[in-house]
Amino acid sequence: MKTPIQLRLNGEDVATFADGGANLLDVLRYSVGDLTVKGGCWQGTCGTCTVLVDGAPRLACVTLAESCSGNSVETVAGLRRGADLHPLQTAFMEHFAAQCGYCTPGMLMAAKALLDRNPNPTREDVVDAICGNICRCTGYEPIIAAILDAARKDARRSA
Amino acid sequence: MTVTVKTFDRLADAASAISTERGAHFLSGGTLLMRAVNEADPAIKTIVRSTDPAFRHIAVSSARVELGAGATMAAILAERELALLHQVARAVGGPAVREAATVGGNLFAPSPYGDFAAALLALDATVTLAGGYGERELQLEELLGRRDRGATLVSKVTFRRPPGDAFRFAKVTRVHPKGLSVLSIAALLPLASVRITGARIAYGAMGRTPLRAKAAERALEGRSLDAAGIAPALAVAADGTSPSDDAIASAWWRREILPIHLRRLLLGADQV
Amino acid sequence: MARHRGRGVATINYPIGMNLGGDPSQALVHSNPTGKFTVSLSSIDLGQGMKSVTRQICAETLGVPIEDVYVDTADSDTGPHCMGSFASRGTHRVGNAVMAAAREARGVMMEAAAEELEVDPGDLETDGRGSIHVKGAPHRAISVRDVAIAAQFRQGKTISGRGIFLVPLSEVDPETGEMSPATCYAHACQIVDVEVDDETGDVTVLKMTSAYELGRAINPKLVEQQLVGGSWMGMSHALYETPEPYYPDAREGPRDFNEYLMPGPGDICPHDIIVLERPAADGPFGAKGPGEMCANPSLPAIANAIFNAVGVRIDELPITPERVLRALRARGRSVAPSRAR
Amino acid sequence: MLEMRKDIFADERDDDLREVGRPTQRQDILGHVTGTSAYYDDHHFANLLHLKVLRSPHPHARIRSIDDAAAARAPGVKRIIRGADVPVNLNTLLSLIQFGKDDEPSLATETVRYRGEPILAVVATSERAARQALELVRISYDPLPAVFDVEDALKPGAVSVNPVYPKNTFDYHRKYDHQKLRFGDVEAAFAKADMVFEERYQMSPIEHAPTETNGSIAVPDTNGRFTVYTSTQALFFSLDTSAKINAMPSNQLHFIGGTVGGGFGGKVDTLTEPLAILAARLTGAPVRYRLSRHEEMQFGSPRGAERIYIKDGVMRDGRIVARKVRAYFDSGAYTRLSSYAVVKCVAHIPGPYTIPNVHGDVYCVFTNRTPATAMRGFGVTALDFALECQMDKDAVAIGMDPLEFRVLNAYRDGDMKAHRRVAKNCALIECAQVAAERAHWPLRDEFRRMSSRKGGGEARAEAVADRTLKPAPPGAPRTPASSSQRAAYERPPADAKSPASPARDMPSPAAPPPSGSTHGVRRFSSIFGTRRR
Repeated sequence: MKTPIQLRLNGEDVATFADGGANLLDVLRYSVGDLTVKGGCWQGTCGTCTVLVDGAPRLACVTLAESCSGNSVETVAGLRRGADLHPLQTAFMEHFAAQCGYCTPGMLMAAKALLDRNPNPTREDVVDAICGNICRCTGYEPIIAAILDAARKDARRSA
Repeated sequence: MTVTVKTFDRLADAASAISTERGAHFLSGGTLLMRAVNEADPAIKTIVRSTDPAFRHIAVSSARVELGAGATMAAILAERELALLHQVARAVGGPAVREAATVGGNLFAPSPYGDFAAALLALDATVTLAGGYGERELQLEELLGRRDRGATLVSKVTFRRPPGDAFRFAKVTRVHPKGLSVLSIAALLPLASVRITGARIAYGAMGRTPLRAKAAERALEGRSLDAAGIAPALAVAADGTSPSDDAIASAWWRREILPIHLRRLLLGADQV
Repeated sequence: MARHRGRGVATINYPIGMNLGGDPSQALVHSNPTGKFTVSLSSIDLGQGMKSVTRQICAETLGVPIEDVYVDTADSDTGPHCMGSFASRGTHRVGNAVMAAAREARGVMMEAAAEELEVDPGDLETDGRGSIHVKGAPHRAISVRDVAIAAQFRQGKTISGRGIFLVPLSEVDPETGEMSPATCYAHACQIVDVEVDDETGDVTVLKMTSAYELGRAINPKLVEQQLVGGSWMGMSHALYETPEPYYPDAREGPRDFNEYLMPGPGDICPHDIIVLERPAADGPFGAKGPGEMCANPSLPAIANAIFNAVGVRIDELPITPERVLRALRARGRSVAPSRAR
Repeated sequence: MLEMRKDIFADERDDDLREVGRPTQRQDILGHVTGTSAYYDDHHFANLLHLKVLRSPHPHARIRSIDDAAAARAPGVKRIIRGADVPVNLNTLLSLIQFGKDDEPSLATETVRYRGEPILAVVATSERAARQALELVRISYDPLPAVFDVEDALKPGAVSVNPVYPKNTFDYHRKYDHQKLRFGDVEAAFAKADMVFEERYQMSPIEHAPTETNGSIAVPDTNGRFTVYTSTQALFFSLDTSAKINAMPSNQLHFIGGTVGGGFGGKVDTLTEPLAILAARLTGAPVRYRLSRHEEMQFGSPRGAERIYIKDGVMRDGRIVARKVRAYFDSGAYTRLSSYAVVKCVAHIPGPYTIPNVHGDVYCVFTNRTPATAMRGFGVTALDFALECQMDKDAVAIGMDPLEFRVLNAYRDGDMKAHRRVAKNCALIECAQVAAERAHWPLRDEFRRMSSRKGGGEARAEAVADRTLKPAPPGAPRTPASSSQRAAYERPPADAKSPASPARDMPSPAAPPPSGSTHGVRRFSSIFGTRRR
């Protein structure tokens, strides 16, 4: 039995069918085809699949896909502002905050969840925002620096 | 071969479903159940969920706190009146887990998970069980003792709001700021002038379920919160605990450092 | 309670590449008809920056801007053989292969340019901005683009090159262990400051100060990525990680990232890094490789810092707080309270 | 955060470069920050099948029978693969370069040798269907005794883990159960050393834990070829291994990878490709085989644990005159790459120091645990841990500053190394000097003036050898020559309430030596107590 699922994905309506009990990660990747969402554990322990559901960070791999039917879902595919990169993306580039790049989409979404709610975070806020996201390459410091820098620059732009 | 998902408007109907259907499991936050579903756990045939708004409702008055079992850690953190629980809620996972993890789910999370349940145990919480034939109440401690026995659906948790700063909580982890518990300690320390009366202390990760430190509670009765006053409690801090060896810590280390962290919690950071 | 600070040091070296089967890697470089170059490799970018480092080496060797080079990795139909991305061999082995291929391609490019300019190839040089000119006469120039068009459509030349890097085979003597394990070595010294809680055994790493010698930092930012991430991993190995927490007793193995312990973003510390470059005779532009060695000094430096702080030696990894506490207990007492003022 | 010290060794470098040395942005960064970098699983195929393996619950057991009939009939199951289906069901990774004997099956047939060893594979229409089918397989085992400790495995009568190496050790040169290193005469030097210390070190196994687990997708291509999308760290290594196991010509395989979600050594072993290809051949459909996180953590190969014994002979003036190392690599049940780790370890003894007498015996030992493999720092990380802890103990025991002790013994250009090659291009001393300066670790002038480029070679070798043979005068004073680094536990603890900058707070290591107190200092072996004189 397949279950119909409708999402507002990065501002566009999408509809698909999923197996009963399917998680949001598999539905986004393998049914909808948004491959920007990566999976690291399917256990809810690494944060790689972090997406925003109605603006809140969620681990897609342990989110029942049909529980999101009718909700807004944001992935890194929707992060750009038109043709421009999101300030977080620019900051991750400038700070060399990605190596293998596999945790990067989830990190960016965790960071976006923070900045959307708290445009002027402290270092402690940033550390908390990404503490559920495993990075095995960078040692976290460049990621923290990038997020703080993105917040600063965004604040300056909107000031 | 796939899992069936059943969604109910009323929590009571969901409770009926999980008590009557074999292989039916209630989906709360999903952090544990969805993982088992992903792993194709053969015990899970049906996922039962409910959209009942009461299930997520939070009500705070000057005297009582009522938490719908479906209230998430994030919802608790968003509730200013629940400041006493903010440290506890923040100790559960990272932000994405907090958006999913619920009060009710935490009551059933196997050790070393379940720090929120330890806090509720110290707060002497009562749980309300949903059932097809109406609700009934139960002390949290009793629920924890039998939580592995069959289909139980908690609809809400209530406790009396403790006075002032009588509630304290500490979670010890290896990884910061988020990590599984080495142990957690929650303490309700009501003071009559300078003497403790009716202390409740609960531990997470010091046994199969969160448990009370009854010997330490007794030893604190009528004592003051200073080094000499708490010494007898520290001496019996580990009484009644049965921690495990796991990937995070050994039982030995948990027992050894428990009194030290209890002392630090009781005396406060500036007195240790 | 007492928290004690301590400082430890370690100095290490690290061999670049493997000592097996000559440890070869190959590269192909070719230009398209408008003077943009592709490097074809079967080497892997695991995050270490293989694509970026070889791109810089290729651009430098060809004498063209970095934008005019693209590195394509890991297609066995198009990329020639490479042993793989391990043993700190990428920059050195693959870099050398790319350099050799780029040199050959550059030779053809200069010949084609010479034919167009009607001069001797030896009289030409690249300006690194996409142009080739007669030495000392910048106005007698031709763009790489025009050279490529001429080579393809008029002269019938392929601006391309093949490169391989192979170290001389070295047998290991069964009796003495005599061998040539590596042709060059990277070096490091790390000083670590820690704080140890003598009641719980908890260790906090406060600060790292390190010097690394890498032959040549082809890209200092990529080097920094390796060094920062690598010392995080070293700290992690020292204090946290194992899939067998009760080794050699095989039980309670972690199954997920909650149970497998690694330092979180709240456990990291400031790290002062200094990079030295003593070029290796056989490295591409002298480069060695920072990938593996950067994790190694942290393990002993942290262990030594713990000894310096509380006077116990933990010779078993990971140095869990439990092991520290057991060692403190075994010593008979905690740090003398009289000293813990 | 990162400073380039271009002034040091400037005379050896040509810095007139345009692209090399610049902090150019990564070529792949835009893909990474937009989530569009294509990892192996970012390729999609209609009718993709999924492969899961059944793993042994026992660390060592004989397989009595396998009943997979119910699994074969389970919904969604397309094929069950057993050991007999694997064309060449015995391999060793380094066989491609003629190092070692084939010793590991893709799917165990008669005996399982570690908990988690694959026994059969189910290929099904979904991962879920494959997992559910695995639950229906019935295997009966005769559990066998198992061995988990490297030294236990070498005792007479120990359980034999791997029938290809019945004595639980890899064969070196067809004649030894270990690799030797012999340089000078350690025993003579120990006899003449002022102090001798022997210590034991134990490295833990370590999981690579890349955020992307091992995996691959094998796709039947046109014209009888197979395209394989893979997370491998070594494309041709994996291609050739897969071709061998599948008894296929290598040009029937087209491997595509190159963008990998972290490896650290854990994606060399070609854990998934051979079976994915076999499954694609047997079903005619694209097949994905990826490790779950739990599998990656426990059954993907880890960095192997190592046990290392080091015995040092040291003179009171700070020179190390002899070093003897005995090390055991825990290879787990099969060889994979540990045989080479031993060679790399032997080459690394005695560390970056010039020591005239060096002796090494390093063993690759089989035990009933998940086979180990390469990881960042392979063969060296554990030895560096042991060596550098030992260096610290040596220095403390003879009362010398630990960093000065290292600089004194550091190898210099021209020195003869234990593996009989002349050291060149050394830079250990300069690293020590620069780090010390930055961290305000006081080195005395003579140590600040030392250089990797001065004083090495013949003169040093002769000086070292000469003094090695000259015994210390009896009753020589035990007063430390210098002890500029005072142990922190001799000092009041830092104020826990004000976490000030550690650099500022660090007590001056130049403080006078602790007066007479040697509390906490290990003066002799914890194992054999072999302190002499």
